[in-house]
Amino acid sequence: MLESLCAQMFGRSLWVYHANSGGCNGCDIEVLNVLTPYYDVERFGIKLVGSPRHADAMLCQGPALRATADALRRAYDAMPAPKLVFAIGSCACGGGMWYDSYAVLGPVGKVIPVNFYVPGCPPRPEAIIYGVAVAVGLVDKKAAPVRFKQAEFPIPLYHPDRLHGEGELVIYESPKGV
Amino acid sequence: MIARDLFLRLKGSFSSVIQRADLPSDQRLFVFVEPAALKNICYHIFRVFDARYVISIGADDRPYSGKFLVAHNFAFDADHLLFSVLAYLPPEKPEVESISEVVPAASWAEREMRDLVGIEPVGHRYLKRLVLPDAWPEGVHPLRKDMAWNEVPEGLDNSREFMFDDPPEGCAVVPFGPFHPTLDEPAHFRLYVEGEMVRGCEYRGFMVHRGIEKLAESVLGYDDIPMLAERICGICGCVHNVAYAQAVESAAAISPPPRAEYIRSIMLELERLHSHLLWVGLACHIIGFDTLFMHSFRIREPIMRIAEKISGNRKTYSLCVIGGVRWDISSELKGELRHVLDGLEKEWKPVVSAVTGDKNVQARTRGIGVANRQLVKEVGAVGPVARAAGVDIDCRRDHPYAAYGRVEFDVITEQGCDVWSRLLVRMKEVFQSARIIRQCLDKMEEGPLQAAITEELPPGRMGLASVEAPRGESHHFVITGENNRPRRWRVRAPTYQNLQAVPMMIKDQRIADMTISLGSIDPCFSCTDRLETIEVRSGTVRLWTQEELLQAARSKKPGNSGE
Amino acid sequence: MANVAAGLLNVLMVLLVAPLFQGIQRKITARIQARQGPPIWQPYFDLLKLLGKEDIEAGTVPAMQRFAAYLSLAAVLTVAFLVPMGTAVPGALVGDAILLIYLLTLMGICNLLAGLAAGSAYSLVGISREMMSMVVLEPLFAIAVIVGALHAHSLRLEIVLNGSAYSGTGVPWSGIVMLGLMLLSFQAFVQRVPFDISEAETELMEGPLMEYSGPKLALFKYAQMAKLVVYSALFIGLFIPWGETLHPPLALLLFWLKSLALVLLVAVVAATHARYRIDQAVRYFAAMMIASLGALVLAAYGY
Amino acid sequence: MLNKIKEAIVCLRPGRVTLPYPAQAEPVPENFRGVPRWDGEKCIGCAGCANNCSARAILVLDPCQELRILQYIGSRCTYCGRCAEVCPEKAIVMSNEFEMATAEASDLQQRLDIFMSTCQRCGRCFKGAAVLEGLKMSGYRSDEVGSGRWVYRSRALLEGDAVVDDIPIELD
Repeated sequence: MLESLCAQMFGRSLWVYHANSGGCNGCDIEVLNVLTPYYDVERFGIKLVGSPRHADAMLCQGPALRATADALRRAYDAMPAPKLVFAIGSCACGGGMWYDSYAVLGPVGKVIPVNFYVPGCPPRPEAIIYGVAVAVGLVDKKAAPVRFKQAEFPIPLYHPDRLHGEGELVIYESPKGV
Repeated sequence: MIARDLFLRLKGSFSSVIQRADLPSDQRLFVFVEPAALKNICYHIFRVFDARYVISIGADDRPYSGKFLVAHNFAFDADHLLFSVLAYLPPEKPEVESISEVVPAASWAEREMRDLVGIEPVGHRYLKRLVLPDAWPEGVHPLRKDMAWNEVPEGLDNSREFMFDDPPEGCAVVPFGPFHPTLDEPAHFRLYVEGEMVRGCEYRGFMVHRGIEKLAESVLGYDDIPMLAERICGICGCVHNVAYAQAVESAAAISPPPRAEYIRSIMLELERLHSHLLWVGLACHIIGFDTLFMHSFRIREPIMRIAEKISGNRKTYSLCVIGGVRWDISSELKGELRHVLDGLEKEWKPVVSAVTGDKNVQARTRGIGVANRQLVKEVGAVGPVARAAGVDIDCRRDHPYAAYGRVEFDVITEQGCDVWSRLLVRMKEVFQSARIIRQCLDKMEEGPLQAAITEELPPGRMGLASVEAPRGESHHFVITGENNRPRRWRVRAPTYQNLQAVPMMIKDQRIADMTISLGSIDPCFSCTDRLETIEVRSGTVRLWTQEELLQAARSKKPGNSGE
Repeated sequence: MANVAAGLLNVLMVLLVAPLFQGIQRKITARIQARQGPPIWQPYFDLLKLLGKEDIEAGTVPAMQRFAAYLSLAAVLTVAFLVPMGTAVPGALVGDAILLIYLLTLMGICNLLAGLAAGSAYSLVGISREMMSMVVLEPLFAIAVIVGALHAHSLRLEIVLNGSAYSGTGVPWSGIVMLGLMLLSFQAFVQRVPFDISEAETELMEGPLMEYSGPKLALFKYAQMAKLVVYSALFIGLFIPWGETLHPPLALLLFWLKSLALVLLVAVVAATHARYRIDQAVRYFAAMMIASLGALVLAAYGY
Repeated sequence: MLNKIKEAIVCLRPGRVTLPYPAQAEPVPENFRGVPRWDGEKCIGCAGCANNCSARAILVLDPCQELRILQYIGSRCTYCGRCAEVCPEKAIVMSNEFEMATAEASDLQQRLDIFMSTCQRCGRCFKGAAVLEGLKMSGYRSDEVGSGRWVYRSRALLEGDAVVDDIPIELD
């Protein structure tokens, strides 16, 4: 009984630890912003804590850099289970503008398992609150992939093996005078 | 005329070593000299002409001129002049005499140049790696043109530990960072402490390298880079955005229409407002005064909202493209903005008067983190750090850009040199920013937002731009290039210089004061570390003792270049 | 028997009410900060959640960590057992004022143990600060108790903790001085801003508790919350005991109202101050201690 | 002491300002730059958006002459709005959507299969309105949609092979 009660309380008392693994600060200050009077996430029991040992959720900002990946992993390991990881902002979600730069490993998902993505550059404070609300089940997610086809294509898709083939192969001509 | 005068004066002393000089305008001067004479000339400029050191730049110019290029930038603030001394170095042996002995502030920039471009500063007193990791193989320099932006060299050993210096005798080591509640960004300090007293520190920063400059030089185009520049820093992004655009504009002689300039000024000041309020909040949070933290964020919120209404985002305004701006401020928004400013001033005044009378806050900030005039000059500190030490510099007035030449405002200075003075400077600057925005709104005239650019930008031109960020001067250096992108783009954020003052500021203070001292420069590691390297570590801050500084200041003439 | 029952009632009440007081404090703080704030029951949620979390024993001496966690709550509850809280004075059977002083010191020592057992650099800085402030704070409280004891000519708890500070003849100058001093340092006893120096979230990441997680952290947090109630009870017992003779339910109500008022005061002071540095705090307490020694001398002469 | 009381009064004056979000949302500013949405009917597949995307979040894959696939990797989009600005057909709109939090990064993706009718040349031209938006690449592209990578190729390379796998940048 007590156990289920404790588990229930997880969503109502989420202590978060924010780790910037190399972002630009923008998401950081928006995360700080959600603590402040206008947004005040403390009303959902969310509190910022200084030590990962006390944390229930980690808010990651910034891409995973080679320099900080280890520290990020250590911070994640230091958190007691059950734990959630939120990737806040475009860098944490997808690597941002520098996703393939040699200083950058990529999105934080490459280093630690991410539970929720909150895209935005930086996400509005509302978007961050929304992310937390999705996580604790207050609201449903709205995001869904979009696929649009202008026409159905009977044409067989190009395959690299066929590049030098014959017959039905589409001929590729190098554009001239570019 | 100033640029010409200065050039003539310089020519009087160094006529034999000056190869060429470009005077694109009255506010810019590029002098190409023999590499052997660089140190002497820099000494002359820094000590005799009393210029402010800005930054040193190394560039791989081999695909174009077959040589390496090194530039030392200085600013003559009173004369509104940005000045660059350049020298071409032979491709087979890129070495240049270090100027850090005569210009201590150049220490980091030279080490960075050595790491990234492979230009060896000969005679540098502390040649520890600054930006590249110890694991990085020798002789691989990511900023050279033969390296790709996504190339990871062989021989990289991620498991290797940092090579820290030994702590002084009798001192314990307290690590600070990389993740610490007061640091919004990763940075690592190793504090040498004796009891509660900090006796020194070693800084391993440059952990926020994302490869920005390299991306700009190899992947993106002129008009994409402003968006990239903006994301150098999430707080003063617009500053980098504008500075980059202005550097390119100054290189290509494009002048944006007046309305665009006013809008740039307005957005920059909005950014300063939100940044200063943010800083006051964070500083209070650091000293445990959470109520004021909450209230300055509350007061700041309307600014974020109005910025969102104007630009479509609360913080990343994505304002500039080359030759203009993307968003207009309609007359409705003008009214709304005025209203926001009124509310801000009304709310901020009582806060300022409450805080300035607060003994409790003063107890934590007075006499803490002292950076005096001399330290400011030696490390080239800028912005509120300099102004709180009575150094009257402000790029908005000294190197007018955007619409700042057409508005009136006061440059706030304080004499206390400590955290308290920096707090006062920032609190008072809020009112000046509001004043500037009001004037801009009044004077803004109708007109186009972007200058028409009809042909591709000429390659090989150089542009300098200084923009006053909330933290101090942001300096951008651009060499235009082919393929619709610059050849070299160097960003110097204000924290790059200010951070070099931190070890002196926290020396012989308590650990408890370390955080607020560091916080008082409003550190922005993402700005400072914007470079293009992989993990970067073990940059030790050279601890300049007071004697050494004095000595450097008074030192006899540096060794003659002929020797 | 009635005494034991009263003591048990105290312990129960402290356990029940302490998180509520914390909740009220957080609500008040939020009000001062112009925001809505957490629900008043939030601290209960927090404790329950912490109980359900994984317990990572990462410190250098896990056994000692466990011991420190249990001891910290136990020490507070023992004090609660001894202190009058609007009911019959419970502790008379088992202890006197000297025991009380020991137990109070033990509460501080639990924190030291906790930090020592965790052994991280920040914990160690935290406990060094804790020790520094303990050195000056504990005697201060001891003097307050002794002043009362001197006035009352007794060390018995039910006498000392019943407004003994004023029980001398004539105007109780020493009692009034001690009241002022205790009011000025009350924040330090309950470890709130501006004197939460050993835990300073922004400097030391909660110092001694940095390495604790899950149930153990819950115990420490619970002990901290209870500490506030216990110190309020001590303060009320020493300096504002009036109304104890009322009909028991009324007396009980009055006591909790008085402690609520104290808790509100603590919250307001905490919300309007910046944290002091350890050296500033120690200097401040040292001045207090000298003043309290003056009070002690006064009390010895019967003023 | 007086000062602290003054501060407390300053603090209490504004009252409670907390917004009721998420129970009740405030309207989003009109020109807020939220998720870019493609109008599939309008798109001509010029890939100008991909060429001017500084986050390189729009990938282009040309499996054959008649088909062009635009893949939008929403997880790294920086919402700068350049794609909407340069689109010659105004087929991209920066919507007001920002509540995009999700447990799956793939929820953020958009994909557009565009039928490319052929013109005399490659049929894949984008000429920006401004000089600086100019083409960085033309002709066929085969970004690595699977791994989310944008494959950079210089003009020199394009003049050689039309379709190339991931070739490291050649400096020009």
